[in-house]
Amino acid sequence: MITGTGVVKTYKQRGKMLGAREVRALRGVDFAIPKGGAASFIGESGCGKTTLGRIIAGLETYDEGEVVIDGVAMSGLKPKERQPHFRKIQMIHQDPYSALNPTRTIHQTLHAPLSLRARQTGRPRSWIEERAAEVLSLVGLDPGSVLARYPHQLSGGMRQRVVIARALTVDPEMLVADEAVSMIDVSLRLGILALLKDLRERLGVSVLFITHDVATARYIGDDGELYVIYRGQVVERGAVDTVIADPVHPYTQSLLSAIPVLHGLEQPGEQPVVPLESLDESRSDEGCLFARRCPFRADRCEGERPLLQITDGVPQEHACFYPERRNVIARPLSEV
Amino acid sequence: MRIDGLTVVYKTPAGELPAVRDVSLTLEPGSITGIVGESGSGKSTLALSLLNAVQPPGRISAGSVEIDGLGDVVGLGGEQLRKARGRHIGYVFQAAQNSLNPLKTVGKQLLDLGRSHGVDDLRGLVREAKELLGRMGLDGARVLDSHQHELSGGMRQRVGIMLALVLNAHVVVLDEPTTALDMITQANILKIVREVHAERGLTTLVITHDIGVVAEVADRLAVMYGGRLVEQGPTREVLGSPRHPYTRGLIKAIPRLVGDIDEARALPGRPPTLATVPKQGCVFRERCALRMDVCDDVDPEAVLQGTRTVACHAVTVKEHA
Amino acid sequence: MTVLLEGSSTSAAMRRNFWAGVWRVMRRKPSRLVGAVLMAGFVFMGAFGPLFYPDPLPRDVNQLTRPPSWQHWLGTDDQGRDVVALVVTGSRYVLLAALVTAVITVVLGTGIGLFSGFKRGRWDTVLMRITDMKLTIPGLPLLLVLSTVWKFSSAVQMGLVLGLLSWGGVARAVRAQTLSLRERGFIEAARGLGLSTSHIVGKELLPSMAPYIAMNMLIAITGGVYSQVGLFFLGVLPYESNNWGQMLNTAVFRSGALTVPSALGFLIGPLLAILLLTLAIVLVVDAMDEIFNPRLREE
Amino acid sequence: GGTTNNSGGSGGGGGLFTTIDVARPGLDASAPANPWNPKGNAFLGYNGMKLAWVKNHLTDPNQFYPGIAASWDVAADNSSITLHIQPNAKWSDGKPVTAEDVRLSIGLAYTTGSTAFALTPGAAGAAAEVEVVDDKTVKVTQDMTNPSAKFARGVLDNWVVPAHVWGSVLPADFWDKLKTSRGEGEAADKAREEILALGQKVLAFAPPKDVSAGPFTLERVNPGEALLLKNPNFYNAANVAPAQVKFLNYSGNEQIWNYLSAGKLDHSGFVAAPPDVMNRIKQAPGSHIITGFSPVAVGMAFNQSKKPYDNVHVRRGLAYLIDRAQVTKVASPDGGTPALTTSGIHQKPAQEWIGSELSSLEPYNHDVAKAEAEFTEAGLKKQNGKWTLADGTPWKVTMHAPSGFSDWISAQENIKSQLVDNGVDAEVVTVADYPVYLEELAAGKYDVGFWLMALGPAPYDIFQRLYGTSNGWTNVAGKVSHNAPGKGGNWMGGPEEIDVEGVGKVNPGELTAELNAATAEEAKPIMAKLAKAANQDLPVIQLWDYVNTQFTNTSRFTGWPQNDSDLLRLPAGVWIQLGMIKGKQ
Amino acid sequence: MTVIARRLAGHLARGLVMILVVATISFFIVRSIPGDPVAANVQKLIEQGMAPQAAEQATRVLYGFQPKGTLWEQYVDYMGGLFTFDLGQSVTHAGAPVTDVLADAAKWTVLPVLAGTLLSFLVGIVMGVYAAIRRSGKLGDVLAISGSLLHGVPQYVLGLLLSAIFATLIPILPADGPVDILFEPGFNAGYIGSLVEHAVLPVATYALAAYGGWILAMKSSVVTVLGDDFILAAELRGMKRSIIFRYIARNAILPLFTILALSLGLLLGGAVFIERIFNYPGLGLLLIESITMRDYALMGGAFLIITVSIIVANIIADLFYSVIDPRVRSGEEVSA
Ligand SMILES: Nc1ncnc2c1ncn2[C@@H]1O[C@H](COP(=O)(O)OP(=O)(O)OP(=O)(O)O)[C@@H](O)[C@H]1O
Ligand SMILES: Nc1ncnc2c1ncn2[C@@H]1O[C@H](COP(=O)(O)OP(=O)(O)OP(=O)(O)O)[C@@H](O)[C@H]1O
Ligand SMILES: [Mg+2]
Ligand SMILES: [Mg+2]
Repeated sequence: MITGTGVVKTYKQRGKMLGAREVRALRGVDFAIPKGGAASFIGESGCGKTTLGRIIAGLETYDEGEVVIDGVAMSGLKPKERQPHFRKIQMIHQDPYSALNPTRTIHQTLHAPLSLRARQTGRPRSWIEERAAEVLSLVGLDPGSVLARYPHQLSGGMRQRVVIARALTVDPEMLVADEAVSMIDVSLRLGILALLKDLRERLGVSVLFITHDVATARYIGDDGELYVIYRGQVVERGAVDTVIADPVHPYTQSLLSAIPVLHGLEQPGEQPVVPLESLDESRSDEGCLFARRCPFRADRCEGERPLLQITDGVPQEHACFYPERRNVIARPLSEV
Repeated sequence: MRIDGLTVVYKTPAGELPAVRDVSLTLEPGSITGIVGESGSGKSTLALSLLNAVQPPGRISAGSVEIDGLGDVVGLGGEQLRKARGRHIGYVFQAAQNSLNPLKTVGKQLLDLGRSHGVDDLRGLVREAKELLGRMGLDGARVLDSHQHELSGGMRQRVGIMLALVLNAHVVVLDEPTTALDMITQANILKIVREVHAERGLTTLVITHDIGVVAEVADRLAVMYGGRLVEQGPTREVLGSPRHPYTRGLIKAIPRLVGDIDEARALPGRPPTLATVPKQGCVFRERCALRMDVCDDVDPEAVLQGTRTVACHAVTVKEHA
Repeated sequence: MTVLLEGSSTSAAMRRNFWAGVWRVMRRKPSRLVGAVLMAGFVFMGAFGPLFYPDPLPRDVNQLTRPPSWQHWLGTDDQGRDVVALVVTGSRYVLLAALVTAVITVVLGTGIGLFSGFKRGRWDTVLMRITDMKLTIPGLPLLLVLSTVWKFSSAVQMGLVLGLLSWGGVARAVRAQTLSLRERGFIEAARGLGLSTSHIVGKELLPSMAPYIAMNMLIAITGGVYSQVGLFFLGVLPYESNNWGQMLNTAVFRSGALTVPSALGFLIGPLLAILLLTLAIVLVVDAMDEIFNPRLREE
Repeated sequence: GGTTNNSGGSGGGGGLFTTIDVARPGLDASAPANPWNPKGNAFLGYNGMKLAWVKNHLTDPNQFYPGIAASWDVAADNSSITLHIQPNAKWSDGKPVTAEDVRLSIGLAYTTGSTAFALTPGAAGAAAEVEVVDDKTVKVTQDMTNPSAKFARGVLDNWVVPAHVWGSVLPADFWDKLKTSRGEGEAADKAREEILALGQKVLAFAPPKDVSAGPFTLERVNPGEALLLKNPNFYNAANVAPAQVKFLNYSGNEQIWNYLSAGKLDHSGFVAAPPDVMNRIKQAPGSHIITGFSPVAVGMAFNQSKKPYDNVHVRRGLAYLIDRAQVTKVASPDGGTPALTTSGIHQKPAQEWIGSELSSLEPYNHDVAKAEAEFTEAGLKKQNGKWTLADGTPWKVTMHAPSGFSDWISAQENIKSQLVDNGVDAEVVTVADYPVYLEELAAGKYDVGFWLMALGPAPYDIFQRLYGTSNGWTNVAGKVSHNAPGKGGNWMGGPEEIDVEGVGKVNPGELTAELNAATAEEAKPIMAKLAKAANQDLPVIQLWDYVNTQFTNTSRFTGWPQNDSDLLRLPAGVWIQLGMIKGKQ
Repeated sequence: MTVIARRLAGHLARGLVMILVVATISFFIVRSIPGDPVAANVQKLIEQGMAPQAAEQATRVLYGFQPKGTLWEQYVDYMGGLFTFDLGQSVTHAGAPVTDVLADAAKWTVLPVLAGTLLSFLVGIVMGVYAAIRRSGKLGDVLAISGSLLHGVPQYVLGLLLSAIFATLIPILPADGPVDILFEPGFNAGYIGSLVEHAVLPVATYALAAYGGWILAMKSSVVTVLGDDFILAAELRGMKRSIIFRYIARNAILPLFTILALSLGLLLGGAVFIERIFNYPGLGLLLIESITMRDYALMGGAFLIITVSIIVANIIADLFYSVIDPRVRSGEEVSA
C-alpha cells in the first residue's frame, strides 16, 4: 500500500544568479494505491505526471507532504533507509532505448540485481540463472534467445519487456510505468499493456500507469483508479470506467473530447468540450487552475480554488464547483 | 497528384534496399488522404519523394509523381525543383517543432522564404502570414516577432503550417503533424488542418502512425507496411471493414475508450526494418494469420476492389472464390 | 533474416563480431591500418628499441653533425652518434613519460569527472570551479614557471607532473558524459534496483565511456609527448641525453639546424618521430571513433 | 620610402654598419640611453664613451687607447692620475666636453659602484679625491691605505656623460656627502647609504634624447633592432666611416649564425659555433675571421669536500684520462685551444708571466696507463672493467653545467663518453640556468662543474678564481681570511696550505692577495709559485683556453684589425672611432 | 539585455576571482624558485672583470629595490599593487615597471595571435564546411585527417618546419624579430611592409596550429547542423541555396565561439615556442627570458597577463555568444 498526502514539488530553475524561476510541478497531491491495485495518471504534457511517478518511485524528492509505503513514512528516513522501501517500487521508463545499458547483454543486465538479491536472501548462485530465465518467461520472452543479446539487437517492444523483467528481479510490489508504450509500435502496444495487466493478476504487483492517452488507462484493469492531473493538481479521481464514461470535470471532458474519433467505427460524442488553448498559464495561480481555459467558468472559479471532493450524485472525486456530466466520448457505431 | 510505381531505395552496407516499393496512389484534388504505417514503414521516405527530396544515401529508383500543373516531380531538378517546393507543394515537417531556424525570428524566415520565391510584395506576404496565423488562433504580429524557442510546440506546428501555405501551395504534405503534441493541442491542430484544407481547396496528404489522426481528418486512408501500400480506400470504409489482415490487425490493436477490453489484441511479431523486409513475397507474411504458400514467393499485386485497393493473396483469393 | 534467430549467439560470438567490425572499419580506409601499424611500431620501439643499440651509443669524433648518408640515415649528432639510434633509444623516455602522463590524466580526469558528475551538488560545483581554473591557466607557461621549481629527474616524475597538470579537459568531458548518462534510464533503473554505487560506476558508467576514455588516453599521450619535448626543446629542463626534445634543442640551438643543412637531419629525426606518432594516433582515433560509434554497430 | 636620411656628414664614405652586441641578448626598446642601466641603450664605443679604452694587454692591465681622455699622466708612486680631455671633443648637441662633465660622470660612478670609485671602506684601489684642474684637465688621487696596481685602469674605465643633461641627477651637496662617506662612524655610513640610494635614480635616468660624445648617437630602438646615426660633432668624425649603425637583436646564438652565414653582419664578437656552421660562415661572401687573445680559460673544477675528489691522485688520474684535444675539438674547435696544462694562467700570457717554469709543469698528456696508475694509487679499484671507490661502492663522475652553455655541455658529453670508454662511469646534469648553477655550485651541491678561470690580464684576477672566495679565501680591505669548506662560498674545499714540490708549504690564497698590489715584476715569482701549486694540486683541470674569434665582413668595410691585435678585446665601435674602419669604395 | 548584463556581471565576478587566484598562485610559485639573482649578478660582474667589492656594490644598487619583509607582507604588497596595475619592477629591465615591459611586449604577441586566429578561423571554417559536405568522399577524408594532424602536431614542430623551410632552405622570409629598423616607424609603406614581412612566419605558424582545430570543430558543427530538421525544412520550403547556406553557417559557427576562447589560450601558450623560434619579442619570449634571468616580478607578471588575457578572451567570447544567440539572450539555458 502506497499512499501520498499533500505532495508538493517545486522546481527552482537553477543557473541564474538573480530571479530564479519556480516551476510548481505538484501542488499538493493525494493518492493511494492499494497492494495489487492499479492507478493511472493522465493529463496533458507538463502537468506533473512524471514528477509524481518519480516521487513515488523514490527517484525524486518532494518538498512538502508525505509518502507512506506500507505504513512507513518516508520523509522521516535517511536516504539510505528509504532505499529498501523504494526498491519495492520499480519504474518502467518511457524510452526503452535508453533504459538498457547498450554495453551490457541482457544476461548481464539481469544478473546484477539478481545476484544482489541472492546475496541478501542467501540463495545459491544457480538460483540467479534460474530466476533470470524465469522473469524473462514471465514477460513473454524466450530466455534462450534473448539472454546473450545486446539491447540494440532487440526491437522496442522486446526491450520494454526486458525492462519489465529487470524490474521483476527484485520482486517489486509496484511497477510505475511512465508512458511505457508511447514509443512502441502501434501494433505492439497492446502486448505490453496486456503484459502489465497479466503481471498484476498473476503476481499481484500493483501498477501505476502514467499516460496522456486515456484509452490505454483502461487496459491495466477495470478495478483501477484514474487520476486526472492538471497543472500539479488532481482534478478528478475515480474508477477508470466511471471517469471515462461519465467525466464531470471540464478538463477531463476536454481531454476525452480531444481523442480522435475513428470515423467508420465510432460516433463522436454529442457535447464535446473544447477548451481555450493555454497560452500563458503561469500567471493564473488564483482560483481554479483551469478557469482561464474553461468554457464553463463562472465568477466563483476566478476567486476560489475548488478542492478534490465528493458531491452528491457524482460517484467520483472531482475539483470543480459545477460538476456536470457531458456526453463527450465517442461511442462505437455498433452500440448506437 | 498521381504517384505511380514509386520505388525509393537506400544504399546500405548490404546493398540498395527499398524503403518504398512500387507505390501507386492518386490524391484527388480537394481531398485529404491519410497514410498510416508503423515506424520504418517508409512513410517519411514516401512523403519526401513527393518533393523529390529523398536524402542521400537514398534515391528514387523508379516511378513517377505527377502533380497537376507541374508535371513529373521526379524528373525535375535544380531551380525548377526548388521553385516547385513551397510554391506548389507545401510540406509540414515531422517534428515541425524543430523546423525553424533557432537564430532567426519567424518573420525573418518568412521574408527569406518570400525572397527565395521571388515574391515582390513582401508586405503582402507578411499580411497573408498574419492572416493565416490569425485564422489558426494566434497573434500573428507577435508570432512573427518571435524566435522558435519562444513558441510552444503547438504554436510552432502552426507556424510550420503557415509557412507551407503562405505561398499558396495547392498540395500540402503533412508528415506526422501531431506527434509529440499533447491531446488537446493535437485536436486543435487537426481541426485547423481540416478547416484550412476546406477553405483553400487544397490537396492534402497526412502521414501518421496514429490511425486515430487519420480517422479524424482524412477522406481517404492508405495503409503502409514494409514500404508497400497494402490497402487504401475511403477512410470510413477501410476502418469499418478492413480487408487486409494487417489493416485488420492494426485496428484491432487500438486501445478503445469503450467496449470490451479483451477484443483488442496486439499483432504478433514485430514490424520489419529495412534489412528485415523480405526480398520477395508478401512483406506481411511473417505476421499474417492468413499466410499461404504463395505468399512466400509472390508479392501480391494491389488489386482494385470497388473503392479500394488491397494487396493480399488471401483477400484476392476470397474475392474470387 | 529476422532477428529472432536461434538463441545460441554467445558473447564469444559477440566478441568475434566486434573484431569483424574492427576489421571492416580498418579495411574501409587503409590509412587506418597504417595508423595501427605505426602505433604498434612506436610501442615496440619504446619497449624494445633501446635493446638493439649498445649503451652508450657508439660515437665517431670524425663524424660530428653530418647530414644523412647511407651509413647514418638521418645523419649524426654533435657527438658523432647516429640520429636514428638516438631517436630509437630516446623514444623510451619520451613514451614512458607520456604514458605516465596519459594514465594520470585519464585516471584523475575520469575520477574527478565521474565523482563530480555523479555526486553533483556542492562537490560538483567546487570541483568544476577548480577544473575551470585549470583549464583557463595555460598549461605551457605554467609548466615553464614550474620547471624552475620542480626538478623532473626521471621520465616517471616528468609524466607525473604533466599528468597532474592536464586532467582538466578529461574531467570536464567525463563529467558531461556522466551527467548525460546519469539521466539515461539505465542508470536511474540501476539506482532504483538498489545496485551499489560501485556497481553503477564500475559496471554501467565506465564501460559506456570506455571507448571515449581510451581515445582520450591516446590524445593525452600525444599531449604528454608534446609538452615534455617542448620543455626540453626550450632548454628549461635539466639535460637528458636520450630525449627527442633534447635532440631538437641541441639541433637548433647548438648545432645550427636552422642555419646549415648539415644538421637538418638531426632536427628532422625527432620531428619526424613526433609527426608519425601524431599521425598514428590521429588515424587510430579516427578508426576507434568509427568502431565504437553505435550507429555502425547497428549494422 | 621611409628609410632614414644619410645624416652624419661627409667623412669616411658613409654606409650602414650592421653589427650585434654579443654581450647583450635581447635589445630592450624601452630602456633609456643610459650606460649605467644594464639594459640601457648605450653601446660601448658607439654612443657610449669612456675616458679611455682598456687594452687588456697580456700582462699589463694599465694600457689604454684614448677615449674622452686624450692622454693621462700617472704619478710615479701610482698615487694619482691626471686626465687630459680631447681638445676637440664635443657632445652631439654641439657643446664641448669639459672637465665638469668628467667630474659629474665620476660622481655618478660612485653611486653605482665601480672599481676605482667604490664606497666600500678599504676597497682596493679606490679614488680619494677628484679635482678639476682646468676646463680640460681632471686629477684623481688614490686612497693609499689599500692601493691597487690597477688604479689607473679603475679610473679610466668609466663612462662619461654630459653634465648639462645629467646634472640634475646628483644633488647639490653630493660632493660634500661623498667626503663625509670617506670617513668612519655613523655619519659616514649614512652618507654611503644615501649615495647608494642615488644609484637607483641613476640607473633609471632616461635622457630625453641621446646626447653622445661618441662617433654615433642613438636614433631609435625597436624590440628587434637599434639604429644609431653618425655624430657629426665627434672629435674624430672625419675618420668615422659608417653613416649609420644597426644593432641586431638576438636571443640565441643560432640567430647570429644565421646573420653571419647570410653575410648580413659587418662585425660580430665571438659566438660559439659548431664546425659546420663555422664553415658556412666562412663561405659567406666577404666573410672574414680574425682571431686573437682572450684572457679566459675553462676548467673542470672539483668539490674537494666530496669523495673521491679529495684525493689528488683521483684528480690527476682524471687529468691523464681526459683527452683535452678531443674535448676542444668537439666543444669549441674555433673558440678555444686545448690547454697545454693546468697552470691557472691562459697559455698566451703564461710564457710572459712564468717563463721557463711553464715547461717544468706536468703537462698531463692523455695517457690511460698513467691514469690507471693514479687511480690505483688513490685506492680506487677496477672491477669488471669499471672503476669503483676503495670500498667497492660505484663511482660516477657527475658533471654539472648550466643549460644554455652549449660548448660546456658538448664538452661534458664528450668527457663523459671518454670516461665511460675507460671504465669510469659518468653523467652530465644540466641546471636550468646560470644563476641557479652559480648558486648551487657555491652551495657545494655539485661534485664537478665547469669554472671560468685565468681571467687576465691582472695577476690578482687570474688566480683569484682558483684561490679566492670560491676556494675559501676572502679578501676584505686587503685583509685575507679563510673559510672552512662549505662556508662563505668556499665550495672547492681545497687545503689552506699546499706543500709545493721544490717550493715548500705555501698558502695560495695569501699569495694571491699579494698580487693585488704587486707590480708586474713583483708578481712574476708569486705567479710561478701559484702555477706550480695549481699544476700539482689540480683544484681544476684546465681544459681549453679561449681564443678571441671575431667575425667581420669585408664586402662593405675594410680596415679591420689584424689577428692578435689587442683591439680585438675592444668593441668594434672603438675601431671605428679610432678611424680604422673604412668604407669600401 | 538584462540577461546579458547579468551574465556579464557573473563573468566579471568569476573572472576577478580567477585572476586573484592566479595571481596568488604565481606569487607563491615565483617566490619558491631557487636561484638568487643578487649572487648570480655578483659572480657575473666578477667574471666580466670587475673587482669583487665593486661588483657587490653595483649589484646592491641594481637590486636595491628588492622586496623586503616577510612573505606575507610581500604578498599583501603584491596584491595591493595588483589593483593599481603595479606589478613591481623588472630587475632585468633595470627597474622599469613590469607593466611597462609587459605592455611593450604584449603587442608583439597579441597582434600576431589575433591575426593568426582570424586567418585560421576564416580558412578553417570554410574548409570545415567543405569537409562536412564532402565527408564521405576522398576530399573530406584528406581535409579531416590533415586537420587532425595539424591540430595534433605541437606548434613548435610547425614553427621549426616553417623556419627550416622558409628561412633556412629557401631563405625567402625573415625570422629575426618584428621589423627592420631602417624603416622609420609610422604609417609608411616601408615600415608596414617590413612589419608584415616579418610577421608572415609567426602568423602562419599560429594560423596553421589553430587551423586544424577550426576545421575539425566546424566540420562536426556543420554535420550536426546539417542533420538538424530546420535545414531540411528550409530546403523543402524551396529556400534559395544561398539562404540555406547562411542558415547552416550561422548556426554552425555559433558553438565555435566557445572554442574561440580556448584556442586563444592555446595560442597564447604556444607563443612561448613560436616567439622563441622566430625571435619575436612578445610575452612568450619575455616569459622565457624572465625565467632564465630569475626576474621574479617580470615572470609573475608575464604569467599573470597571459592568464588574464585568456580569462578576458573567455568572457568576451561568451558575451559575443550571448549577443548572437537569441536563446541565451532571452535567458534560456543552452548547452553549448
Ligand atoms: N528537473 C526539472 N527541473 C525543472 N523543472 C522540471 C523538471 N522536471 C520537470 N519540470 C517541470 O515540472 C512540470 C511537470 O513536469 P513532468 O515531467 O512531471 O510533466 P509530465 O506530466 O510528465 O509531462 P509529459 O507528458 O510531457 O511527460 C513541467 O512544467 C516541467 O517543465
Ligand atoms: N538515411 C537512411 N539510410 C538508410 N536507411 C534509411 C535512411 N532513412 C530511412 N531509412 C530506412 O528506410 C525505412 C523507412 O524510413 P522512414 O523514415 O520513411 O520511415 P517512417 O515510416 O517515416 O518511420 P517513422 O514513423 O519512424 O518516422 C526505415 O527502415 C529506415 O530505417
Ligand atoms: Mg512525463
Ligand atoms: Mg517518419
